[in-house]
Amino acid sequence: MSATVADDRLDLLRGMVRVRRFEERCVELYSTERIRGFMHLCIGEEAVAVGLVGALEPGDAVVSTYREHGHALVRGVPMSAVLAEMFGRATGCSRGRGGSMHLFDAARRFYGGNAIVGGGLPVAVGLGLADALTARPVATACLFGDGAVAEGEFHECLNLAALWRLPVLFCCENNRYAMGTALEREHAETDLALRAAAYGMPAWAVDGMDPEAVRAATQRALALVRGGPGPCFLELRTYRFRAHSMYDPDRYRDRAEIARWREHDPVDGLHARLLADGELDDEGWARLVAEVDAEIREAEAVAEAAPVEPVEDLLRFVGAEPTGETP
Amino acid sequence: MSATVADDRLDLLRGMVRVRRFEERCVELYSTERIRGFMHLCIGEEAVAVGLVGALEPGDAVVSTYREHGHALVRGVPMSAVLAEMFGRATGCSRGRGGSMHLFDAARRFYGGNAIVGGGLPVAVGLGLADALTARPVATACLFGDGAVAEGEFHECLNLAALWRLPVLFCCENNRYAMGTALEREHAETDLALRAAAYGMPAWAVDGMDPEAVRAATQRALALVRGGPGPCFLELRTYRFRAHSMYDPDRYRDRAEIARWREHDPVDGLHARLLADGELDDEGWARLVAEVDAEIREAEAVAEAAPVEPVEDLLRFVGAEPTGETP
Amino acid sequence: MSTGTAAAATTSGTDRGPTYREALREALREALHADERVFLMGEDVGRYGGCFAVSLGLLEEFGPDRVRDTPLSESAFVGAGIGAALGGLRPIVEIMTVNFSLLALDQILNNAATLSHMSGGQFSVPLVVRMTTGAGRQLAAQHSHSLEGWYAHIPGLRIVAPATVADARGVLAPALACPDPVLLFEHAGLYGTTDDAPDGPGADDPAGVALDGAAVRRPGTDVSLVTYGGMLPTTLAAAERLAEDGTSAEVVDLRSLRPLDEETVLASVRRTHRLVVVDEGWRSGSLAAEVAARVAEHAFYDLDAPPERVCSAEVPVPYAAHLERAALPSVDGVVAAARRTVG
Amino acid sequence: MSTGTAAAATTSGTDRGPTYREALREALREALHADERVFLMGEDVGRYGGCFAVSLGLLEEFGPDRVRDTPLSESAFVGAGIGAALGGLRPIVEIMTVNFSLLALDQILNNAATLSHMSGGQFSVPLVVRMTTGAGRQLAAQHSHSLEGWYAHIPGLRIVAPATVADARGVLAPALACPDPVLLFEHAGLYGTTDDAPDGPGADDPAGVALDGAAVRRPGTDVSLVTYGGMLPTTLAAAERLAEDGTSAEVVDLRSLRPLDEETVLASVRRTHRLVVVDEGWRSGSLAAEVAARVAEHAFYDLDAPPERVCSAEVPVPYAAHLERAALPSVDGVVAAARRTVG
Ligand SMILES: Cc1ncc(C[n+]2csc(CCOP(=O)(O)OP(=O)(O)O)c2C)c(N)n1
Ligand SMILES: Cc1ncc(C[n+]2csc(CCOP(=O)(O)OP(=O)(O)O)c2C)c(N)n1
Ligand SMILES: [Mg+2]
Ligand SMILES: [Mg+2]
Repeated sequence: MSATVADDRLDLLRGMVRVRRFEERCVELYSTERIRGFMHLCIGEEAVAVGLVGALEPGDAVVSTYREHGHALVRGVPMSAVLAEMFGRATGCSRGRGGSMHLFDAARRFYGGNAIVGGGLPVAVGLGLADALTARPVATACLFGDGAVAEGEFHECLNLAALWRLPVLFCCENNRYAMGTALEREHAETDLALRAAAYGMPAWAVDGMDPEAVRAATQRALALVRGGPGPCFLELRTYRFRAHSMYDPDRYRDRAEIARWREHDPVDGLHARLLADGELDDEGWARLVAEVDAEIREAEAVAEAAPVEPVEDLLRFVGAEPTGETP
Repeated sequence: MSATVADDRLDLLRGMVRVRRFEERCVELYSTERIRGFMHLCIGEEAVAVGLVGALEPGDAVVSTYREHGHALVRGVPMSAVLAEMFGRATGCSRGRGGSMHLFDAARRFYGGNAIVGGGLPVAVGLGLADALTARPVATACLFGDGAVAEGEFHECLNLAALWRLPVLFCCENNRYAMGTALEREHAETDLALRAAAYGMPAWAVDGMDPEAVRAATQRALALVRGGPGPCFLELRTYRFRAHSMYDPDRYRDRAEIARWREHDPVDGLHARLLADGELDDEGWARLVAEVDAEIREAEAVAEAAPVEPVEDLLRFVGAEPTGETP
Repeated sequence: MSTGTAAAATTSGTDRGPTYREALREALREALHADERVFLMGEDVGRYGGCFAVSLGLLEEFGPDRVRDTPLSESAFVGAGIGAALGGLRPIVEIMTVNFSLLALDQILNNAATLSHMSGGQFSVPLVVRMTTGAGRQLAAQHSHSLEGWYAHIPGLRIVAPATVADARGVLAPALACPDPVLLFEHAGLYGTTDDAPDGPGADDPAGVALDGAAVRRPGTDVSLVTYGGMLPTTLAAAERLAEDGTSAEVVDLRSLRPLDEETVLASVRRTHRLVVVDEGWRSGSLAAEVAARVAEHAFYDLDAPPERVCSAEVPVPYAAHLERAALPSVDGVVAAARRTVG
Repeated sequence: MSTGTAAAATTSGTDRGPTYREALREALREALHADERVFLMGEDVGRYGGCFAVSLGLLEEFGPDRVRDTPLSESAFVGAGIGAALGGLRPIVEIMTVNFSLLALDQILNNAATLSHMSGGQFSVPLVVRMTTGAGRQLAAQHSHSLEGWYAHIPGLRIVAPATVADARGVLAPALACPDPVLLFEHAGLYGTTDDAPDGPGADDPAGVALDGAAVRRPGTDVSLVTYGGMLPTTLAAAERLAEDGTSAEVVDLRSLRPLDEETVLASVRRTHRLVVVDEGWRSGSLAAEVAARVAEHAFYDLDAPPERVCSAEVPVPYAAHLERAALPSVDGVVAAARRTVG
């Protein structure tokens, strides 16, 4: 295996560890009430963040949900800006207005952070329309859950994107639950890729616990989407190891089911493969984790030191502020 | 061919002629402003009205659209009550509050007359749910157009009905246009039955210009739906010979296309078959038309003589009126 | 209802009697027992136990047919509630929060609110829709709306916002008995509150809570503070503060936002000659505007000072605690407004 | 704008100058010519020529990419407008009528109105949404809503209701130049109207119509009639009638419903000391309530009589002509209300 591929796999692992450790720290910060509001973790689903979002180009756009820490971090939103946001600080990536569910970053074409299930899809279609009309060779990746597939907006958007042949990559993180509702109680037909194919677009399912598989599928899909004949749909089969949100007592899942899925932990899995393939040793692993933890500590310190927005600025940004530019 | 079948085909023809002649008279009444508002004709689509609505049992429910004259008449809503409604009279089937788009008849389980495209589907699902929960062996027929298939409510409702195995018959009158938008510009995948099948329900397309085919398909579907394992979807392939509404200059259709479809006129077609099969002669036909025209004249006279609601009653029925019954 | 600080008002009670949440649950249980046509449906009302744990345990007690989890399909399941009501049942539909109800607004406005009239009175829609409303928990701009006052614009609907445990317990039965669609708004900040004592402000009508009719929660002579729902604790606390420096404030809890009990409001203003409306909705086009307009129309010559409104700032609710707090009506804000009217 | 009878107001003009519809079309054409980022999308805007023929001919002129027919998917195509605006374009989205906009309300309220604030100002949504509003054509309960005043409750949106041909012609350009989402409400009853003459009430600002700012359409001294959109002809006709028996009514056309030009309204009331608000919306929770409340708050001591509101009856609009007429504000109703204030 070439050095590039090896580095690359290490990067995937590092990316996942970064998301994992970050969120584990968020749990602690939440328990001490330094983070408030609703917070949704992607622990268990990191392979999607690194494999899918990591495969995008800088010019591509990302539209995500309230479960977007991993997507934002992999996209390059600075960890300190994400944490500052969750602390409600002026230096937060949404200036403290958004919190965990509403991370935004214009420079990185990260369009949030949408907390209405299904609400991001029309926006993604519109971004794709703008790209198509201006012939920009970019793609919009739109992430959403299995629950969102039941919403009317899903249907309208898949049809619209397919009808107008827009460069949108629909990415369904199928973690088998919408809050406490299992896939079988959400959908009459649970093969979500099959459902998407009925709109006349390429659609297939991928092992969402395997970052390399996710990345390969994403690259294949992006090649179809970018400047191509229209949208694609990827179903990423994954699982969340934690509760839906910090409010959720998780009464509805069988412990054995969770344990079974934990055997497919994407971090452990890639870690073990890299050890087995001799691309990583215990020392390298320890160093990787230490580096990640240092980044988190540093980000936390930066965020913690940041100011809050002055309360007089409450009404700012309800509308756009004059820029002096012609609109 | 047995006498019953022959009578039966004659009934189908009579039913279609009744709808056709009624609507032709409505056009005249509209041009003299005795009917106002939006009016949508089903001329060309009568085979669906007689074949489908005519195949229902009295205990079944019907949910329709603004293009519902035919459905209402075949369901048994008295012609005079329909006309009185369009004249805005107190004896109208909605007491003059609804007009052409909002015909209702509680006694015949005719739930309107919904003028929001797609808006009737959730109501039909709920009626089906009530039937399922109370184990009533009836079906709800929900009629809507090809345009409605693009609405989010279509998607949510097909999934819900299939998931909960509700006795709903979804009936898509595919007349190839949603106002001025042709099927190919509404839908990425134009095989609507295929789309419905993706929700995991039996779904097939029928020649909607042939009343016998429509009726046979409806009977087959009803057998599946009533007390059965769940909903069905029928696509009725049909065509409207007239413009979308009385406001529509019909700029978007090719005259040749209309002429081609007129060759499949459901009235002419069955008329010709009955003549050919010796089940009807010219005299019989003349008598049939005369009887229908007499009914229309009579209905018109009755409707014309009816009073309007007193203006003091404007605010009645905004809420239910006390009945003395326990709710 | 605690008339003390906001902190006291959110304490969950054990020896203090049932919480608002428990009262809602008990009312649901009672309704499900009393009438087999009643069922509850919505996202996660069953296995999850309800997004805010209101329906916890009901699935186990009544089974999945009557405590029915739905997919994420707000328009379909609210509309299915309408259809089921037409079909003879008595559905209670839960929408997790009012923000998501926007996805069902077509069904609510174009169908539920119009079917009776549009059919010339042939059909009625005995549907109850419950939803959580309100801010105060740092849930930001897509989970913090207070749109109950906005819904009160729509003819054909009844809008109710129980503010006390007694109302939370009592209002479901008359809502279900009502032949017309009723929207019940439960303020998220109230779920953990308890009514202080049987003679507390919420217990004035413990047996038969009516669907409409405002309640005077605290009598007073100098100024009328008119409010509803989640703002009742704030308003009562303001009245307490005003009392400390000798201003006697009357607190009127509207309870029903449509129809409005105009008479109780006008009677209060005719006594006090001053009006402050406290409303968590955005100011422009708020229910507070309607209340102020009616008082200006019908009690114009009784008013000794301009009416005042204390509403939310006109901003999508921000996440950061200090900004969110600044966006919402506060005890200080109500006190200041009241002082302006008596000043 | 014809200040005569309703019949005169709906006469389509040839030698009388362009109609409201033609003015809207001309504005669209100009915008499509001026900026290649501008495009129009909605149901039947192209091949059909627009549900109310506003966009007739534009498909032929600008092609299907820029005059884009959509499927029946209100939520998706309004949301796609938001996304396209974020992506650098200047979309104009047409929703056939305001009733159907309920299907897109999630996108309008939860996305368009909040994205700027929620992102801390990183994004703005330069989107224009046009829709038809209003009753008067016997279209019954699902096609006759006047919800523009209701939309004016939402922070983050701009709401504009052009009432004259000049405004119809002029308002699109500033709406497109505005970095925030603008909802333009076109009253169906106005499409065929013409402005009487260059110095008629609509032509006060022919060159540069602003996005906000009310206009005094007729000066007067005895009572302020405040209105907007489809009710301007009715209100002007009422002013004419009032003049006949010596009451001088000032007519204020709000034009922008959010933000409200409070100053112009207050200045008028401070001159006339009397207020009648004429609003086709349902009375409770109407924009008229907001106007009345603001006047009561800020011009309380200037008012010589209680404010009056003339609104639609609180009923889903009925089909029958006589019932529909009775449900809507009438010249008689406005005149009677004005007389009450001066009486
Ligand atoms: C329209 C809407 N309805 C309900 C909710 C409440 N809610 C938040 S997340 C969620 C489950 C979504 O499930 P899924 O799409 O599978 O995403 P996941 O949380 O599993 O990542 C629900 C019901 C919401 N935010 N928006
Ligand atoms: C939600 C909604 N959007 C738009 C309209 C306007 N409209 C009325 S009928 C129609 C076309 C519907 O087409 P289809 O469903 O195929 O039914 P058809 O009229 O062909 O019978 C449209 C766009 C509407 N009534 N409701
Ligand atoms: Mg999920
Ligand atoms: Mg059609």
